[in-house]
Amino acid sequence: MEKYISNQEELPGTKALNAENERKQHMHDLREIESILEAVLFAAGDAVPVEKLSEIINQDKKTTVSIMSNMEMKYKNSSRGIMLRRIGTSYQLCTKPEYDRYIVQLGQARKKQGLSQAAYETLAIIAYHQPVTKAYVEHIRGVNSDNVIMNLLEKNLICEVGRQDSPGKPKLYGTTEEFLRVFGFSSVKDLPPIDINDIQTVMDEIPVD
Amino acid sequence: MEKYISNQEELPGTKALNAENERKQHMHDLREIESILEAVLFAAGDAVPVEKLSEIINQDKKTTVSIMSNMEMKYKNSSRGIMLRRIGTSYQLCTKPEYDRYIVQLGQARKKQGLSQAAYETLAIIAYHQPVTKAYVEHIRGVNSDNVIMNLLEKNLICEVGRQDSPGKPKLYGTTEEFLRVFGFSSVKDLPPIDINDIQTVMDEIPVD
Amino acid sequence: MTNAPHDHCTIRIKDFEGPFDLLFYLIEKNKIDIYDIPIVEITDQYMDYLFAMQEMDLEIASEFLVMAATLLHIKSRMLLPERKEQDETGEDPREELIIKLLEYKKVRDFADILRNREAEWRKVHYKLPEALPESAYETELEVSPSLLKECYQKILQAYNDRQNDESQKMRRIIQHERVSLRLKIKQLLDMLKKGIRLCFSAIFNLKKTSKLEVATGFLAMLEIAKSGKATIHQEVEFGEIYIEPRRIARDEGA
Repeated sequence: MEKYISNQEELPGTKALNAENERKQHMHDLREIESILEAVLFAAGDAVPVEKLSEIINQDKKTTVSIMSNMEMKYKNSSRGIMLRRIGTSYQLCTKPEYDRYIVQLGQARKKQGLSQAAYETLAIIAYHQPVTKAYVEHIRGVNSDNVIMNLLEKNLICEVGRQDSPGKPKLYGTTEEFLRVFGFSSVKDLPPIDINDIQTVMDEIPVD
Repeated sequence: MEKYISNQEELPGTKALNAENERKQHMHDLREIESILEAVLFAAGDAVPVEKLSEIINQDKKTTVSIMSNMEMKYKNSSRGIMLRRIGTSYQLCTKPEYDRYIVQLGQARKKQGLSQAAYETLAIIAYHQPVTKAYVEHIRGVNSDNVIMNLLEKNLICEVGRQDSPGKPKLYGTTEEFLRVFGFSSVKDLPPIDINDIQTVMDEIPVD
Repeated sequence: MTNAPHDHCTIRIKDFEGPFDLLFYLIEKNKIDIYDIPIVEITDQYMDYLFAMQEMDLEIASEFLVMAATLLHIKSRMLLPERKEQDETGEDPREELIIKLLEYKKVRDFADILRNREAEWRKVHYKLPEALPESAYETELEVSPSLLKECYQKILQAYNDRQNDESQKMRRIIQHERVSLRLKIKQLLDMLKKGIRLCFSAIFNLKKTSKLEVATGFLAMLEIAKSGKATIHQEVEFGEIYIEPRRIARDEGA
């Protein structure tokens, strides 16, 4: 086995050809051994002592160690999601640390959640008229909107953008970037157009006589 | 993303250089995605639904499937000890069967039992004719199949898939993903074909004398 | 082992999955062409097994007895003299049995394939899942931009309807409270004569006066503005309304 790693010398004449064939054969065998080791370590899951590995591939311990070191490098340098770890005199396959953030998503069940009618209404009023006060929202909706505004704040769809310069200095709300992301708008200018003058018209129509 | 797979066209002039760079970037991204997928599948151990994978790599399902098919080929053709299996609409990493004799030397291989003749027969009927009722299974086998069906349900090789719209609304059974996994199928479409016309032919062939 | 005629009696009936299984055993043992079953021979052998079972005091499953009856029935039909007539219709008493046997054979063949595949795929090993942290549900919002607009239009409509409804009520009020409106206009004009800017909310406060009075006051204010005796300012929507005598604003500007 050690020849696989060290046999680099050139032999003269016909011997060279034999040596070349032999080397190719060795390379093939080495790759086969690496495949065996990968399969064994994968199935084991846990760390496997080098003694056990050398027994399985029928090589001495020193050779096994050098094969393992070679494999360690290969995993490291190639675009693989897993790598080989030496732990004391054992070896274990594990995932590369940089992919941890993807792996944690395995355990995450994403729950799709919709918005309530009240949330849509409130969000719409805030989106189209921002910045607005809670009083304005309630005026248009005709109902108390404490909870729904609280809820939208929690969902990070709206946020406080300042205070109105009027008695009580009520908070002003506007939509967030999260709102744009979730609804797929690039900016609030992307909101589907609506005839807002409707409200104004009503106010003007109040007859005096 | 799909460009990774199909982008092979050459563009003239400077565009060609950009295209080449872009292609290289895509190739790099693709290899990174493959690494992520390997890490995720390794950590999962179990089969992971394609929806989950596409969610993790943030690609649509179709793109994910084509990436997975590409990976499946890569594992198959390279000197690796592990391979990628498609089981229904899920993917799972497993060792290549040819390394079984090395893995058993770990001495930890979980003891696996074969199934009874009754179980194989019942599975055969359900696999080919699904969804089927117990009565149909019994009609073909010529024998009561209560216990064997119970047993297959326990082993999660079959499951109830609904009820037949006939008097008594009998349960209908079909095979599970576990069935595909145990018998090495990617989908029920992979079942070796049986000549349905056999019976017809036979009827014509029955000698009258 | 000898080939003694009753050697097969040593086989326990439980070794067979069912009557078809037993029949297949007999067909294979006798190297019989399944398409041309010598029904007399097969029936006799089948019955031998059942008798042997009886002698051994083993319980025989009902399916085996049903098959025995079927075989005996076919046998009798095959032996009947009127069989010649049936020949003309092309009917073979064995037909149904043969079809069922072939159907069952297909199942057995596939069962063999399954057994082999299972043995082959048992060589494949899986890895136990890593212990992943139980992460909390990540909720993902599923929203509809068109619903946003739709809801908005509905709420605007509802608002308008409400306003119109109120203005209808207002009309009725006005008809009843004509005098009251005039009175309010007079009161307001009196206050404005003092030349000071008035806050609408200070004069007509819902906490102090009735809704009706506030509404009438609002209308009185609009009436005064319309007549050009005062100007109304409101800096923000739904903010405070200021009423100023026109005289001051204009006179100073002129």
